[in-house]
Amino acid sequence: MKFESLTAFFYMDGHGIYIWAAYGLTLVILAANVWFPLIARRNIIRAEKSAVLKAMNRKL
Amino acid sequence: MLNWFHRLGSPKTFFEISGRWQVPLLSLAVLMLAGGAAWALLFVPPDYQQGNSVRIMYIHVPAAILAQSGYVMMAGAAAVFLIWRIKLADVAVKCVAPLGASITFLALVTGAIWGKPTWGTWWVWDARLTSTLVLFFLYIGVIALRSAMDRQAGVGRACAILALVGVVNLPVIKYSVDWWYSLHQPASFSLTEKPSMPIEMWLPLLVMVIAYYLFFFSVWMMRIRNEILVREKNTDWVKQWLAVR
Amino acid sequence: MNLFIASVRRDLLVHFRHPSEVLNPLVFFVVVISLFPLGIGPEPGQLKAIAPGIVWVAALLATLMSMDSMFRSDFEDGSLEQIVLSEQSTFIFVLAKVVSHWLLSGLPLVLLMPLAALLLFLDEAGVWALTLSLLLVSPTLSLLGGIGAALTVGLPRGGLLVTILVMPLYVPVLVLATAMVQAAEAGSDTIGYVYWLLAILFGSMCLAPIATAAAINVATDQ
Amino acid sequence: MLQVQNAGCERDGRPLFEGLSFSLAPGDLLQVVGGNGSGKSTLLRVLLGLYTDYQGDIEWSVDEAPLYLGHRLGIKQSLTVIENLRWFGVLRDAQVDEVRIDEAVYKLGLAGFEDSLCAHLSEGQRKRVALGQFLIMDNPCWVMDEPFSAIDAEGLSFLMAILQDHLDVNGGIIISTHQPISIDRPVNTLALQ
Repeated sequence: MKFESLTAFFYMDGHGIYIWAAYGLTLVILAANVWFPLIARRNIIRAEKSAVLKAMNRKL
Repeated sequence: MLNWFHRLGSPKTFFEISGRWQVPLLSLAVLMLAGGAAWALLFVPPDYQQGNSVRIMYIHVPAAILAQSGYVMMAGAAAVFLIWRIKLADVAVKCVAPLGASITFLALVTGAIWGKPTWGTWWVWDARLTSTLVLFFLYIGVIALRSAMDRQAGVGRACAILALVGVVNLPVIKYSVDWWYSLHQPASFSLTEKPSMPIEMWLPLLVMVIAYYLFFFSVWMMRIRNEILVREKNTDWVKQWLAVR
Repeated sequence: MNLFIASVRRDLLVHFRHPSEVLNPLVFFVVVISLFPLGIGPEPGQLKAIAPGIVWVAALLATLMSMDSMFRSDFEDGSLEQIVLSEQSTFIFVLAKVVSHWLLSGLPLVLLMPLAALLLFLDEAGVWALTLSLLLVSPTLSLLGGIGAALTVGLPRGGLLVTILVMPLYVPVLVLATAMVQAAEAGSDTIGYVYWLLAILFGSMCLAPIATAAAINVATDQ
Repeated sequence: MLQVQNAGCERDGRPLFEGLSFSLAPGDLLQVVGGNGSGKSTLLRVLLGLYTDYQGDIEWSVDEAPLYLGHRLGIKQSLTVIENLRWFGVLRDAQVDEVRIDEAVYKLGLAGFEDSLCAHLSEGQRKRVALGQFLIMDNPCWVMDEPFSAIDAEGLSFLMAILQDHLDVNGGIIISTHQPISIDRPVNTLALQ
C-alpha cells in the first residue's frame, strides 16, 4: 500500500482532484455505455411484445 | 474456418452464441477494470517526475489505444459488409460508432485532465491528443452520416465507404500530426513517447488495456444484440424468443 | 476519353450560364480574409505571422462551399442515373467532375492568392509558396471533397454534412501546406514539402474517385 | 433479349411483387400496368440494375445497355436541346452525326427550338428531348417509365410510330404506362397488384 492513511490516499499530495476527476469521469462514461444498451433492450422487448399482442388481438 | 465465419454471419446464430457469452464477458471486463484501477491507484509507486498524477495514465492510454483500434475494427466490419454483403457486418458498423466515439471522448478528457498537473493548462496541442481529436471528428462524421441517411436504402454502404476512406487516411493524419507537433515543439516529454517503465508500472497498464478491450467487445455485443432484435423483429425465432421473455 | 472532355466542357458550360454559383465561394474567400484584420487588429507583424493559416483555412472553407453542388444537380435531373446505366466507367466521369470543380473553384482561388497576401502583409517568398502550395493542393481538396459530395448527394440538405465528413481528411494537407509557407518565409527551401504534397495529390487521384464512384452507385440505388 | 426468373422485391417491409417470371424477345413489347405504388417503376429499375435489393435472377442478353427514360428525364435545364442530345450520344459512347440529331429534332417536333435552353421549354417538350435519345442511337432494348405523361395527342400518335419502327427492326421495348398502346403488334402485359 503506497499511502499511510485514507486522507493521504484521497489527497494524493496535491494531485487528488485531477485523479479523482479523471477516474470519476471514466466511471461515468463506461457505466453509461453499459446502461444505455440495457435500457434500450428493455424498451425494445416491451415494444415488440406489445406489438405482437396487438397483432394477436387484431387477428381475433 | 470459412463455415464458422459464414455461420456467424447469420443473425440468429450470432444471437445465440453471444447470448451465452454476454454475461461472463461483461462481468470479467468489469472485474478486471475494477482490479486494474485499484492496482493503479493503490499499489503503483508515484512517478519521480509527475508524482501521483501518473495514475491517470492507466485510464487514458488504454482509451487512446482502444479509440484508434476501434476505428480500425469498424473499418474492418465495413470492408466485410461491402465485400460479402453480410447484414450483420452493417449492424456491427452501426453499433460500434457511438461506442468508439465515447471511448475517444474519454481519451480526450482524461488526456486534458492529465495535462493540467503536468503542464498547468487544461488543453495542450500534444501530438497524441490532437490526432485523437481528429479521430473523434472521424467518428462524428460516420455517426452524422448514419443519422442523416437513416431512412435511405444505401445508408449501410455509404457509412461503410466513409469508414474505409477514414481508415485509409488515419495513418496519414497521424503521421502528419506527429510531424507537425515535432515541428513546433522540440522533443520534450509528451504523452507520445513511452518512457521505459519498470515492470510494476506497465503490468497494471497491460491489465487495464485488456480490461478495456474486453469491456469494448462486451458492450459492442450488447448493442449488436439490440439491433438484431429490432431488425429481425418479424422473424419467428425472435417472436419465439420474445414469447419466452 | 471523349466522355472526359465532353463532361468537363458540359460542366463548364452549365456553370458559365449560372456564374453566381461560381463567384460566391470566391467572394466568401475574400470576405473571410478581410474579417481577420478587423478581428485581430491591423498590425502587420501580427497578421503576417498567422497569414498562412488564415489564407489556408479560408481556402478550405471556400472549396467546401461549392462541393455540395458537385453531383447534386446531376442527381436531381437524372443524369447521374444515366451515367451509372451507361457502361462507361464512373471513375472517368468522377475525374471529369473533379477537374471541372477544380477549374471553377480551385484555380480562381489560386489567382486570388496575391490579393489575399496583400491584405495580410505576406512578403514576397511567402506569396510564392502560398500560391504554389494551393496550386498543388486544390486538386486534392476537390478529389477528397468529391467523396463527401457523393456520399451526401441523396440528402436534401447535405451541405453542412459534407464539411463534417471531409474536414478530417484535409488535416494532412493543411498541416503540410502551412508549414511550407512558413518555411519559405524563413528562407529555407521548400522542395521537401512539394514532394509530399505531390505524393498526397497522386495518392488521392488514384484512390478517391474509387470511393466516389462507389458512393454514386449507392446514391442512385434507390 | 431478357430472361427473368421469379423476381421478387420488398420495399421497407412491404412486398411489392414476387415470383415474377417473364421474358422479352426481340420484336416484342411488354407493357407493365398497375396502380400507383404497385412497384412499376421499381420493377423497371430492378431490371436495369439501378435497384439491387431484389430476389430472383435477371439475365440480359444484349450487347449494349438498354436506354432508359425515367421520371427524372436525364436532361440538363441549362443546356440547349442540341447539347443535351449530343450528351446522350457521348454518354453511350455512340458516334452520332449531326445529321441524325437534326433529323431527330425535326421528328420530335422540336424544330426551331434547337438552341433554346431546356429550362424555357414546356414539360411535354422536355419529355420529347429525353425521347430523342431513342432516335439518335440504335440500342436494341428500350425501357420507358410513363413515356406518355405530359405528351399531347399529336405527340402520342408520333410516339406510337417510333415504337412501331423500333419493333419492326427487332428491337425490344418495356413500357410502364396506363394508356392503351395502339400498335398492330402483339402486346403482352404484365399486371402488378
